[in-house]
Amino acid sequence: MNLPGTQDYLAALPEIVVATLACIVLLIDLWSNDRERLLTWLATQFTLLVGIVLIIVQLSTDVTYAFAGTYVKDILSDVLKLFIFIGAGVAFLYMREYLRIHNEMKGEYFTLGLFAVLGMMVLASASHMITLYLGLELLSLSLYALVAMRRDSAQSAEAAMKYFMLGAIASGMLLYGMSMIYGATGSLDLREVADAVAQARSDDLILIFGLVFIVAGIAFKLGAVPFHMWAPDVYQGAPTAVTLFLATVPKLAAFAMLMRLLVDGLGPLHDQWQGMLIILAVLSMAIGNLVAIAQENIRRMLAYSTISHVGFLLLGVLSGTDQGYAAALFYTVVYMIMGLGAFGVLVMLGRAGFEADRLSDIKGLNQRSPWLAGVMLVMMFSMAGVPPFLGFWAKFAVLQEVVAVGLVWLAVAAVVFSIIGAFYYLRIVKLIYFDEAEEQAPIRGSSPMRVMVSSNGLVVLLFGLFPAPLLGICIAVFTRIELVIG
Amino acid sequence: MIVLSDYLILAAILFALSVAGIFINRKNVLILLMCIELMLLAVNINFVAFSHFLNDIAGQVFVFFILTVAAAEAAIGLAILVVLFRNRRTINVEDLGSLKG
Amino acid sequence: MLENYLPILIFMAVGLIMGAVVMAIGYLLGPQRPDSEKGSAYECGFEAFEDARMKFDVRYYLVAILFIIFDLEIAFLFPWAVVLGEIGLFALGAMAIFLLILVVGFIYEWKKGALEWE
Amino acid sequence: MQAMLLTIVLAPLVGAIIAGLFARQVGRAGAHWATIIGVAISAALSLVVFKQQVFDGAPVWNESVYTWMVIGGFTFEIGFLVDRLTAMMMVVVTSVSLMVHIYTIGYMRDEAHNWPKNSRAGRHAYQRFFAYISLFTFSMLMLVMANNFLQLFFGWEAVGLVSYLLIGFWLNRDTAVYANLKAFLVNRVGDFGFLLGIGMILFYFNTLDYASVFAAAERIDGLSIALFPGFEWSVITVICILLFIGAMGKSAQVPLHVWLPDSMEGPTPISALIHAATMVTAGIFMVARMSPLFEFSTAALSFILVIGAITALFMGFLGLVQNDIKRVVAYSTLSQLGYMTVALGVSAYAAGVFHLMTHAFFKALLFLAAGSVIIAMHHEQDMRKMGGLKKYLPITYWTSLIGTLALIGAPFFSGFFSKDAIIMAVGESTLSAAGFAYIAVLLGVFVTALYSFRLFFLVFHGKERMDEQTRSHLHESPAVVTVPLILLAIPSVLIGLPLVGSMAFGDFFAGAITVLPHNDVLGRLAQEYTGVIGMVIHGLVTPPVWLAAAGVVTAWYLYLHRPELPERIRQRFAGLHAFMVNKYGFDDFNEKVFAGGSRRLGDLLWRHGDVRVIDGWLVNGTANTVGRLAQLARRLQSGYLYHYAFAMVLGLLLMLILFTTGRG
Repeated sequence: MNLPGTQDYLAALPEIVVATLACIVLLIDLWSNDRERLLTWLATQFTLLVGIVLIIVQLSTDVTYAFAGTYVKDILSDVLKLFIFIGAGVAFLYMREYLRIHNEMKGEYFTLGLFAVLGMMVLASASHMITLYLGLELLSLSLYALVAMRRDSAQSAEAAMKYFMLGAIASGMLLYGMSMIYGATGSLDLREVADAVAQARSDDLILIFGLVFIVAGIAFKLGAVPFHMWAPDVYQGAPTAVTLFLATVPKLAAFAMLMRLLVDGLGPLHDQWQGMLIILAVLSMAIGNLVAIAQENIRRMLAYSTISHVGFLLLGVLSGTDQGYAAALFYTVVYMIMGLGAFGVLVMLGRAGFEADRLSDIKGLNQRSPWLAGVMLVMMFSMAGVPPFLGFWAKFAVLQEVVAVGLVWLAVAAVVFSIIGAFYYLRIVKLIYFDEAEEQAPIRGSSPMRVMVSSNGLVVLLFGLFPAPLLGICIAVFTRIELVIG
Repeated sequence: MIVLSDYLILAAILFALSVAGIFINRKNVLILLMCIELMLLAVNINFVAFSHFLNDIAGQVFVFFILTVAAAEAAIGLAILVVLFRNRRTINVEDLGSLKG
Repeated sequence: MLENYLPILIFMAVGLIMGAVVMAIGYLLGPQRPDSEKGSAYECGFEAFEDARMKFDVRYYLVAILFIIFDLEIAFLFPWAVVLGEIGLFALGAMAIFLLILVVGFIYEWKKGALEWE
Repeated sequence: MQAMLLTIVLAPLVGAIIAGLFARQVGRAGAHWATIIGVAISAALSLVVFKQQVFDGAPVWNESVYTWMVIGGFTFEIGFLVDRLTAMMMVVVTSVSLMVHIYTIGYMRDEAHNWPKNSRAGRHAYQRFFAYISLFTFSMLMLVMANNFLQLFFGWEAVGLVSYLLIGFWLNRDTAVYANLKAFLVNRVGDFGFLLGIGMILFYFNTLDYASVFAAAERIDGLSIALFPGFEWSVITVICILLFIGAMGKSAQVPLHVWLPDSMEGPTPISALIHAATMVTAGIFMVARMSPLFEFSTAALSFILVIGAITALFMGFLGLVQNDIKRVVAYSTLSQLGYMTVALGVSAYAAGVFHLMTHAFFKALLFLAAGSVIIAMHHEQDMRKMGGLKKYLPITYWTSLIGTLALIGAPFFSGFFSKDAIIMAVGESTLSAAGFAYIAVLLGVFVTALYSFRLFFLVFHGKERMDEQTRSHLHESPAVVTVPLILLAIPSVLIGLPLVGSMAFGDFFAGAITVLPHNDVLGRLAQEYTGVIGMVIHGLVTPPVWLAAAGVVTAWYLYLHRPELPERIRQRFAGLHAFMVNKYGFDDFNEKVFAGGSRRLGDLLWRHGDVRVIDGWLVNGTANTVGRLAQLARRLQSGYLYHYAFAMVLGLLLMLILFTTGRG
């Protein structure tokens, strides 16, 4: 019997520490009487900070398998976790602002958020189907609860119910697929699965059967058409604070899942899953961009926009090359940054008991707050893929990889859809700059919030002008080049 | 002798039944929860069967985890159901249609 | 392959037949003179207080939810107990941590007042 | 040298930043001084660069200034390529921009009344305007000075963005907002092609550096690509056509021209600077710059030629029926851009660029003159309410006359040389479409003269049709307006004389523009070229000059001699009565066939071709279809859980069927 040793604990140290601290945060929140939940919030951010430090201290390109191969620490997991921490930190800041504006401060938002982060970390480091499943469920269950947190709102309850039901179906499908793969390869360890698949006949029916189910499960988590239908309802129904978290950071986890399952585990089946991902990607870009045009609700519109971004992200993955994965990772990170910024602006627009999420609420924003309008402009242009903003580079990188593997028609389709998509982003810009404001209430916001939203916009602009560092990190992850921080 | 494929077919039938139950049932959300349980049980049958025939214990370990996670999932589902009922005074699936488009 | 299921089929058939036979005998042999008193619901000699299909208090659900979780986590204790002898102290520590986490959850629900009926 | 080039580029940017970000601190005067000084520095240094390149024989400067990033073996850099072509464009851009900056002081002096009271958008609008035009100058310089495609694309998008901002400058006017949205969307179509072209270049050449791409062009010649299964296309043709689609958007060629007339909603200085002199010629410049690529594709050149010829002729017709003074000039710009494109099509890049330069001056002049008229008329733009302005606006009158003569190609004026060079080049070309193009450009000369002088006569001569109040306030514009007019009038007259020999027929652009021997129409013409006087004499015995003269005479006859005629013809559907009242049956015939016919044709094309087909079907139609599709697709999201679950199951089944059948 091989018992886990120091090596194993060291490799999983970030998870262990975050789990411990999350429990402590939960307890702290229980005994704190502070209506503002400042202590809970600070402890949450402290946890994330500790996580960042632990990751950076142990950052290396070595691949370490721990706990009998159920857990892996490699550069991909490290970088993903870093981005998860940063994204979650920003999201929690916005969340706190939202909860204060709406007078709904509850410590559970942050503790559940922390558990979701823990789930994402486990997902990022999973090298065994059980680990992966547990991480996924820890993430999903926390998110279901988060969506339903506003207990007196029929809308959030409905959204949570839909999210939960469809999510449960999706994880059922994923599990079914896993059981098929298990049956075909005789193992749940993704490394052994990969070895077995490489030797199996590529047209093994059970394998492909399982693969389809697994792809469906992942597609749900990503929100790819036709497994996307939860997204608009949940984005609209959940409190904006929750939407901004669940729309952004978990996409990194979904990307991790994609990499771990399809690339690490089922890599030899690339020819098969490439076809499936093409279908998902084209449908997502088409439906996402098209339906977004007809939306009146900004959060719903952003949901469809997310769906279309997922289509783009899939393009990078389906190319099946290291550069393609790097481009997809880059796209995911960029999407997270843009999404956080856009939702951050929406948070600032809201007032107690009033969610500013209809298109008319954003009219004439430039007259109310030119600075905020500028941030939103940057986000919209970036999402539309207008150079020189960050979003352009993400699209560019992905398209380049698709063309590199010879799928020119796919790249052309992607560009056509993104042009259609440019329309609704531009409409927002038009509303902000060229319409008269219906709402005249001044826009306040705590100074940390203002600083954060502004820096979020600046990041999109500056990294847009100098995308090399960010893109460099993503490429280094997959080409295993020694990464130099600083 | 009962062979592997029998188990697989049984699991597939259960899985299909549960999926069908989810979109055919338009009345009660509780039934949806049951369908989901059924779906997970179908998967469990798969895992146990494979585990048995492969002589590999990992599949059964997975079943343990699935069972417990399913319990947690059911708990969350019931909790959401309660919240929903408090707000809407109904758990009719057909009444869950205010978010759309 | 279907012949493997023959015993089950026979078993089911026997079960059905047994049930049907017992009911048929009662029906055939017993006298049948129903009146309103006989047809009414029987409840310890009292009139029925309310409809049998009454609604549960929503708080039952809450208790049920809490119960499910703690109940099923126990499932991990069985395999653990089986191999405790082989693994020894490490297993004891691992289970302690597992239970500790459960206790954190328990503290949470206690403090939140989920265990109080009113 | 590097420092100087950087200064040229950055000085306007600094000006823009000062005027834009510190609007409140610097105030109105601060904003216009900061930007004017910035642009003046750049203009002066551009002249120095021009002198070095052209007269001192300085070598071509092609270096990277800053390495932006290196990704996966590709290097993205910011660098400058300065040769004679660039130097000439720099001078044109900075000098026109400088004139426009000065002119804007006068034009925007009382812009405040354009805004609603206390409108927040109207606050600091003056400073914002100067910031925009300086920013434009910066972007345009980045575009022309680029030594790689990425920077070209950056400049390309940046000028588009500023143009977008400026068309919608008066954002409280619905028409302006509509126009800028239209401009943006149409340009996106072009940019899409452009970006795809650049993508293909990156793919096939593995570099974005001009020099390396041009050096490798020959290697790519002969490669082909299957866009659709079964259709093999030459790679270079596809690249060139994609790039040219970008140029079609930016340089407003049919059918992507629809945004340009509407862009006249922007302030007049913008129409002069961006939508006449510089930005719209970016496409022409780009094709000339890419001549080493385009030369390898006869198919792409023929495509360019046909598009250009159609634009040159048919956009001219439309100018005949417009009553808005700026729209007439706008259609004239379209038509002249068509001429330049035609020149590119027949490989007479030098002639095209030469026309670009002369056109920049005289068209900016015409626009600014139109602006001067508009100022005097208190922002009335309808020509039917003008007339007889000659005596009120003498300077504007004479400068307009110069601009108009240059536009129609009167001998010795700058436009004569450039336009004649193009027409001769088309006549010399051996491309199969050249015959059609030759007829189109010849007819175009007549049409140009007709609409130009129609405008001129309607505005400056004839009866004074404005109301009494406007008339009493009529006076010549201030010096900040008239001085730029005079300064622009000088090159409009003179710039052709010294340059035609070297630029159009000489080797002025040697090295910058590549022409393969069998395409070299200008080279053949050069052998017959006998100097300026010779060219004028030659011009007098060829049709273009006489066609132009005929146009002027027709215009004079219709709008001065018998000003009631056009109105009558329009009101009456000919008929016996009209014929009787109109004693000149012959004139009537003339009117109908030449003026009326072409007018009606123009009207028809405008109403049916432009408005219905292109605006209605292509632009709005696409938008409508997409909108309807979106509404339809939206219904799929019914809100019911079981539908969602069903969709998931359906997707799963679809994938199962697709990927498991036929394999097991």
